[in-house]
Amino acid sequence: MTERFRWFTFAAPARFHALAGRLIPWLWAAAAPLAAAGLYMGFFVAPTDAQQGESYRIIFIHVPAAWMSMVIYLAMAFWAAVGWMFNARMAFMLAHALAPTGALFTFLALWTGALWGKPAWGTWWVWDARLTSELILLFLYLGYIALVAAIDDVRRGDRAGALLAIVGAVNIPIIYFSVRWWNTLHQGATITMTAAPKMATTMLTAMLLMTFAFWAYTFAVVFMRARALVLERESHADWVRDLATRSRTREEQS
Amino acid sequence: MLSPHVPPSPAAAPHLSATGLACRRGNRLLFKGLAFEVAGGEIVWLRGRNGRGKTSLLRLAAGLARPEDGEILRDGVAASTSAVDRRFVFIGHANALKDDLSATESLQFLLRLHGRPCSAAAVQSALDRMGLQGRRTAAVRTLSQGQRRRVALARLAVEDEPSLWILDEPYDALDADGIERLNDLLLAHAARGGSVLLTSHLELDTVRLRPREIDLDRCA
Amino acid sequence: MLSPHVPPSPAAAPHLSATGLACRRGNRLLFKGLAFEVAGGEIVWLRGRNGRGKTSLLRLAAGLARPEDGEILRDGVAASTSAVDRRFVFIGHANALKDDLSATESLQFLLRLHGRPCSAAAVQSALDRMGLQGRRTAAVRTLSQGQRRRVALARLAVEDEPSLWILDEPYDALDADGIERLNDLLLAHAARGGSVLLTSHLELDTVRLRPREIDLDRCA
Amino acid sequence: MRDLFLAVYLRDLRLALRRRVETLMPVAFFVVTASLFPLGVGPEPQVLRQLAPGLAWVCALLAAMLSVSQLFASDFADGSLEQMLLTGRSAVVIAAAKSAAHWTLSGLPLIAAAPLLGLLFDVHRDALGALLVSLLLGTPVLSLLGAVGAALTLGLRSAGVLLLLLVLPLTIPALIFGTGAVAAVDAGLSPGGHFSILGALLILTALTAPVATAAALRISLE
Amino acid sequence: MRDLFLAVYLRDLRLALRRRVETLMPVAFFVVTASLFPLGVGPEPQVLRQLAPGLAWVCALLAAMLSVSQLFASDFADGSLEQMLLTGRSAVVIAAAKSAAHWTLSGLPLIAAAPLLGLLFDVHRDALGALLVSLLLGTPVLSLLGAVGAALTLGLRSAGVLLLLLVLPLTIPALIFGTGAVAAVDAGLSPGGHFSILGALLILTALTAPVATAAALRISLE
Ligand code: HEM
Ligand SMILES: Nc1ncnc2c1ncn2[C@@H]1O[C@H](COP(=O)(O)OP(=O)(O)OP(=O)(O)O)[C@@H](O)[C@H]1O
Ligand SMILES: Nc1ncnc2c1ncn2[C@@H]1O[C@H](COP(=O)(O)OP(=O)(O)OP(=O)(O)O)[C@@H](O)[C@H]1O
Ligand SMILES: [Mg+2]
Ligand SMILES: [Mg+2]
Repeated sequence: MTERFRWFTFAAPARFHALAGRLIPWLWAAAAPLAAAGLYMGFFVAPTDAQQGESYRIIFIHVPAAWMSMVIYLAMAFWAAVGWMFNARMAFMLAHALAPTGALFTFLALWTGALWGKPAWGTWWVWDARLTSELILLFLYLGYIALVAAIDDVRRGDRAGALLAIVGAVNIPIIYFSVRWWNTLHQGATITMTAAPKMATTMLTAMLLMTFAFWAYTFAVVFMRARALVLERESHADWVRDLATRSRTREEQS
Repeated sequence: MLSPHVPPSPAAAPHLSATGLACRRGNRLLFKGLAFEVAGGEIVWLRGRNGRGKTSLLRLAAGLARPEDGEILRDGVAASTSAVDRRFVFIGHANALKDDLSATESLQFLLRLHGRPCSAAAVQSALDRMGLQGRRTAAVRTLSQGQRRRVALARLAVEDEPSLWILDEPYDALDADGIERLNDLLLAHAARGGSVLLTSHLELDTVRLRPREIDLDRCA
Repeated sequence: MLSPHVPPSPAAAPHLSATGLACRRGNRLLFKGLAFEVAGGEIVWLRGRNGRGKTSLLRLAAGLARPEDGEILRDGVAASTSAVDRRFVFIGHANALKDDLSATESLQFLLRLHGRPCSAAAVQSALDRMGLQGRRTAAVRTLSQGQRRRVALARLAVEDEPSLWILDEPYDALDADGIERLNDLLLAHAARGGSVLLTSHLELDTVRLRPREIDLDRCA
Repeated sequence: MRDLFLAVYLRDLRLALRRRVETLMPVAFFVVTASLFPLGVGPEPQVLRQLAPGLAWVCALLAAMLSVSQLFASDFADGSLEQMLLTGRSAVVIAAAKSAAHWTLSGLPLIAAAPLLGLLFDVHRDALGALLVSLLLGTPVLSLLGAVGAALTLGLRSAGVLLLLLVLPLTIPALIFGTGAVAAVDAGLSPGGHFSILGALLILTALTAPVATAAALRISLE
Repeated sequence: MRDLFLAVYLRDLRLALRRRVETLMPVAFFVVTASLFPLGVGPEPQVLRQLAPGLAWVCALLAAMLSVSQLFASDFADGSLEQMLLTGRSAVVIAAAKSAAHWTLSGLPLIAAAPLLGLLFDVHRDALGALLVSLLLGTPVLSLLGAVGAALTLGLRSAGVLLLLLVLPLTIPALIFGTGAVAAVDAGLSPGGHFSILGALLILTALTAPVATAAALRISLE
């Protein structure tokens, strides 16, 4: 317990900072071509849909974004719980760094969904269960960000935010299963683990490419944000000061 | 850094003991490396200029805040542990009275909350000991500053165990008679082996109370 | 009934004069037939036990409440008349500071409200005179009790007219240094012909201030 | 345990009763909102009847959110809350007692006033019954969740909005199933499914919310 | 005079801005209520479009009443109000400044958020325009009247309900003419008559309400 505690509390920020710094360029390098390939396949290669025509192509952004919005929330709640249990500062910082990206993807899913809704259902918005619960997810992200921002004291902010993130995690299964629990306008799952995919392989490939692109982007951005947080919060620690002097001497040399 | 004249350690664990204690409020480190003990039978007077960190220290001792560093033990257990068995009393700057309740009702609630005897007779005698005979049924909103403080302090009159009392500026707003009554309570408590940690900008009655002083301005 | 040693009446009207004053709070008559005067250059210490009616009397003097009977004149005009020309200062038990504003902003607002000089320099020097150099930009919510009281009292440091000051327990929460600073302000005010009516349970520095006492316990 | 719960619960009720008229607040709010509506929307009975259950639920939600923001405020300001957390006994019990008191003072009167709505808007007997049951199951959820939000935002500068932002989204399921039950009755179906989901929601929040509230209170006081 | 007004007005704005998020409160309230409605009432666009103007006005009323009850409360609690009345200068100016600040912080953002309603409920262009003008003329009346009520009920134990009971009846004309203007536009008529009545109401209250507020404050502090 004490060993783990020490690792989380003291060693993690410095090591994380170094490790993430090395990974970030690779992640960007993966995200950009994956997104390009996915968009190309989605918009130029995949066949036109028999019922919906071209408008369905928004699916290649909508669905991966919707997936990411949920996965990121789960990750955030996980790190919040870890931070709470082990009083680990690094875990809190990760949770904190995840929130804006999660909010971004939630917004993206809502926005693309609304854009799609106009041709598909004839309206931008309906109060159906999945749409509502996805909207709640956006509120939860915003609430988390606002709550942490409203608290001046870092320690209190971390713990309060963590509590909210953990409590809000109940929403995720609701989003996921909403189409099954209520019969609504929104489409049910087309890709499941058990049944064979009902869509064309090119469509599936495009969607998977976009999903991987989003994953890489998320890792890159979250790592960058977390590194900034680490430096900000650990500014009094020795290793940060070392880092600062080293980068200063490097600047002077060049 | 400096532990002001620690008394000869008594048989039991001291009521309060701090080692290497550091406290941060906002981004200011108020003190660090503070070590002291409060043993049974002692009255300890925590001193320091305005904004020195006395209130902050008392909140650490009560377990309402966590130290930045070091540890503070109450009856041998970390002060912030929520499941405390041994009793102690904390009376902060705020009186914890309800404007709309009467003095009796307010006090009764506080006693019930803390699991102390709270029969009408006990409450009445406690209020009497703080000199509030005439105002027992008055709503707290109609009490003067000093009368409110007396109601809050009347809690001490029902205590009968040798426990730790943590009092933040208890003499605040009290007149000479009120101070005398409070001193009586403190002395009786010390006599039964209880200990008191208090702050006060008013000079204490050093002859009667013989307090040990911890001066934050001088240590840490 | 009894007017405690009235001073030789000065040339101008006294800053405060009461005759046959009675005050009721709820259904209790706190005092009646009270008569006293506060003349320029005087420091008057209003005494009385807890709940005697000191705060109530100060509110009558400030015009925040109306007497049950008798009259109280401030600079020759009934105290409760709202259109008062002559300035006076009332600082009650509450500090009238805003938690969310900084010390400087809070003080600046109070000064502007009362039409006193409120330039940044004036505010800064006032805060400095109460020893708040380091905490000028801190939010009031992060100040300690004593620091808040100091901010409230810093208003007195910009006053430069021989007016009446009405202060309810101004020494509350102040440490020795704060008390000293307040005393300096009071003495400077008395020297310029201003007058002070204050309450305090703390023994005043009678040697320096030479206050005249009005003891509510003994009169009325 | 039980005496601690009762001590806190009864004190809150007593405090509320001291302010006699104030206890009428939720009902007043309810009645006022409900009677302003016909003024704003126009008096067609058909539209109004359709509106009534939704209106009742929205009023319940708003009344709960607005009053819950003050749930811990005065205890925080005057130091009582500090004393409550210092008992060394379970803060969860105290959190539960405060939520229960809040429901008794804001949810219960609202349920009592709901039949009035039936009169004003000419709601059918059965639909009114379903509305009452749904409120009975749903309003405690609002009080329980509201308490978590109130504890989290205690003493913050922007407590009001934050509370809305944090808690309202979580209460939307109660709203959906509550009005869903009435709609089911209106459509001639059984509201049983909706009720059991509401009941499950209630049990879930009753078990978890007080724990979260207690944790949040500790964080906020630090 | 002017500097006193500005001192009080600007301080209130600054205090509100310190609580950054809090300034979004009226808008949040508005948006939340407006978006809860479809959940409770059902999503038929026809019904919703008809509801929208009434909903906007009821929200404006409720938001004003709920926030105005706190207009003097914190100044009262911390002694600032005492100091304000002790300036020896006109308490009427102070009352006017507090009302103006309240409107800036609750009325104005609500007007800014009203077009959102147009989006959510698909309201026609012209009707939306009429709604905005009616809110612009009407909401200051709410703030001015609310201040009188808040001052009268200051420090009373049942301030909340009393305020609702005292002030709401007085604001009903504003509500009727405000929604009337939108209805007129919907019916293809000119809303001019309604606007001039709203304007007259505004002038009348602007001249009298601050005086009443100042008097009420003096009484409440005694
Ligand atoms: C603002 C409106 C919308 C929101 C908030 C929304 C939300 C979501 C979410 C959260 C998912 C992921 C759920 C899962 O993986 O099971 C999803 C998937 C999906 N959405 Fe939407 N959606 C919206 C509008 C639409 C529209 C208009 C359509 C098409 C008519 C649509 C079609 C789909 C499809 C086909 C999936 C993939 C389902 C799967 O494969 O599992 N969505 N949407
Ligand atoms: N609103 C009220 N209704 C009824 N009685 C009141 C009210 N306010 C104060 N009192 C009573 O009036 C008396 C005088 O109160 P006041 O605050 O003036 O006393 P004080 O001399 O300032 O006391 P202290 O030294 O404790 O500050 C007290 O006994 C108090 O209980
Ligand atoms: N929430 C906070 N954020 C930042 N600083 C704070 C906070 N609370 C208190 N402080 C600062 O911490 C210091 C200690 O405050 P504390 O209340 O412990 O002082 P104190 O010794 O009790 O003073 P006093 O004699 O005036 O009561 C003060 O300088 C105060 O400004
Ligand atoms: Mg202190
Ligand atoms: Mg007094």
